[in-house]
Amino acid sequence: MLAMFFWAFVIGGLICVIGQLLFDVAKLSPGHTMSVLVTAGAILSGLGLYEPLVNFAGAGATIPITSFGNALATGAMQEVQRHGIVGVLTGMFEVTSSGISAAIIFGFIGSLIFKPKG
Amino acid sequence: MPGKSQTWVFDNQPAILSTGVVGGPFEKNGRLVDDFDRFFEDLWLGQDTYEKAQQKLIEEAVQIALKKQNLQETDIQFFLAGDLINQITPTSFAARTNAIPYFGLFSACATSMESLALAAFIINHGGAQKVVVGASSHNASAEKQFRYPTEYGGQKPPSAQWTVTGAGFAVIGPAEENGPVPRITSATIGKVLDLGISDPFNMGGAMAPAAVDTIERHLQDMGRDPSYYDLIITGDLAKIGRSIALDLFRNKQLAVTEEQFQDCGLLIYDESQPVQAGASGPGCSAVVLYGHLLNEMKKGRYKRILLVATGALLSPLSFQQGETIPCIAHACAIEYL
Amino acid sequence: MANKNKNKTPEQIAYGQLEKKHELKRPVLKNCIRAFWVGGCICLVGQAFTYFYIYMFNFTEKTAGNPTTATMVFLSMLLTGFGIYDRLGQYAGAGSAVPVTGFGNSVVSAAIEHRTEGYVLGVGGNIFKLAGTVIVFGVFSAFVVVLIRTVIMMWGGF
Amino acid sequence: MEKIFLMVLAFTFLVSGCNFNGPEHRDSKFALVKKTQPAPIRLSSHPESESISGQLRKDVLGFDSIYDVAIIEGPKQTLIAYKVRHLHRFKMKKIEKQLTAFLKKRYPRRSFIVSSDYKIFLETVRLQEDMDKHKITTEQAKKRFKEIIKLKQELT
Repeated sequence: MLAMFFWAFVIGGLICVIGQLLFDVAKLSPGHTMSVLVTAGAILSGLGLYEPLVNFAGAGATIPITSFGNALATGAMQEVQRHGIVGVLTGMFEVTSSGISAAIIFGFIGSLIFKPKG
Repeated sequence: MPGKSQTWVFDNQPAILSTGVVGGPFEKNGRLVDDFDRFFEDLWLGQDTYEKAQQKLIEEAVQIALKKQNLQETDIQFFLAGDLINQITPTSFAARTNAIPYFGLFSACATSMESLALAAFIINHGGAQKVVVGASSHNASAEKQFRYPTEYGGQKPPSAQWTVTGAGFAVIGPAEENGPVPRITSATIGKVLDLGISDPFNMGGAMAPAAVDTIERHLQDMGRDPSYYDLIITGDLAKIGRSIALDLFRNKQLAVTEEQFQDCGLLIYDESQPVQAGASGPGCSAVVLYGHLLNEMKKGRYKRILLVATGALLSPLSFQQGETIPCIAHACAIEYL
Repeated sequence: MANKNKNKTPEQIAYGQLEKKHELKRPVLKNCIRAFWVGGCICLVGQAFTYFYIYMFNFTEKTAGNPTTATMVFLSMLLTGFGIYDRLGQYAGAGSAVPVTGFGNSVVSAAIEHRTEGYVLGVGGNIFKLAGTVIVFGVFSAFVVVLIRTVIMMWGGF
Repeated sequence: MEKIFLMVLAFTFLVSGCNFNGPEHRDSKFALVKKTQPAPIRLSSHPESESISGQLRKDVLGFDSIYDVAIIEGPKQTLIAYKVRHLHRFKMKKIEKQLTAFLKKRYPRRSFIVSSDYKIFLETVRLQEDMDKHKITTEQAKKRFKEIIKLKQELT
């Protein structure tokens, strides 16, 4: 378990470094960077490489935004297995809903209680 | 191509009669604290939106400038001002409050000098007795419009600039007899230049050629040497823009020295403040001129200055569509006579 | 961006080169180190929450990811609302932007920023102003990837 | 800047740290941290049938990549929860396949459920502890066992 913490730190940190390099070296805007990472996550997932990474690094692989692409692709793939090709359309949010719904809910609550500080 | 002159010479030498300079909490920790008339402790200024806060900044600065001369709004013939936010609503709304006949101006951060040049022209030719001019900006409202939400955790590159929260306004009129006052002796209106920079986080780099072009035209039109001025100061070129401008002067063999060539965006904040390359915003040059520079002139440190305010004429839409950033610079020569 | 210089005049190209010389270098190494340790720490906290949910509630390793994400987004809301996250972002760059807390921050910051335009048009209309791109590209790329994979598998792949 | 940072860190660790006090299972608290090597549990309803768990344990630990295993021998199915050496976690799926294949060959008449999930392991250890302390009856234990299996089946 301690090894898990260690690898979560290292892998999570490395994914962030990739993001930083996209910022600084490729000079992408944050929006572009996030899109690239999320797409990379989906592709790795399609190749079956993301799940081993999650097994290995735990939160180090599930917390970065790449896992969002992975979760979308995984959800769709599971649904494909169950219901055939239509699953590509229907299964997308099967696994990921928590991140988005949490963001919407807390975003809205945030707008009720906070003011931007500037 | 020595064409028509871009420069107005004001024989009647309209004077800056009084000024009002206000700033926000961040400016209070800056370097020019003594040159402000009033600081607000809170970015919101007690309003419920940042846009209204900016309107309040303008109203306050105008009131201070008027009060120093014991003037009422009704004594003023025209109000020439502008800002950056959506169709310059903060300024227009402030004009609704003070009910002075109003010219809404927009040249981005060059608005401060555009308004001053136009006002001097009006006064010089007897078009009015007293006008109020100025420009303002508000950090949070500008961030919201041009970049990201203020609480968004994006990393700004070192070339980014910090929009000043502040308003600088002045009453311009024919000089009264007693004593020397700061006068506007000439103004050069710049043309829009676009040298293909498209990074909205690198305004200084985009604006430098416009500043250099306007300075060159001004010196040519007036037949002056750079050494005529104690200070040639740009609006908000910041670190990158200033060093590019110095390089361009060298290439054009203009004898502008490094000590003589300053930048408002580098004066206003302290080194320790997290402003990256420097300050920007229409409020930046207005606040520094009407506050700090005029005070220094009164103290006798400068006799003749040339203020060149630079503006990046972009919109959030234009840079997202991949357009380059056209830039402009207007210059006013202010002499203490 | 191969055609970046296509529509430029020679003057603009020459100036572009001059301008490059003066540009302040981004401290890439320093930024990367900061991104690494902050991003790593955020994931570490996430890992702690994962174990917390496994220990205390009926979540397995796989399912604990969901409540962990929700918790991280909640923390990110607090840090955003108290005005800490934007400073963290300036320090850590991608270290705070890439983890799901950065996604939360982009949603929450847009929501509180646009509250002045009302809850329906302001908050509702702008809440995904920044994060929308992540969702759009995530969904679309996942769609393409899974479609390709399914087609390959149907035609007698693996 | 640094000050704010420390604050944030302190805050998050506070939040995450102080939550680990609760569980009443004192020994299983560390089930995930260290090697537990729990003794196998037997819940078989046919006492006359031969127990295989001792041998099973040896067999499973015979895998290089597995370093800890918890076994519950139920009436019908046998649950094997195991921990994989960290650097082998990349190949977790393959290990599971190998293990299943191995067990099928070795014990063809038995039905196995294998899982590498921490949660399953943890619950197994907790169940074993409760049984050791005679906190629960065999019936209750069987019920708990079923719950664990259900949890495992939800995983896929």
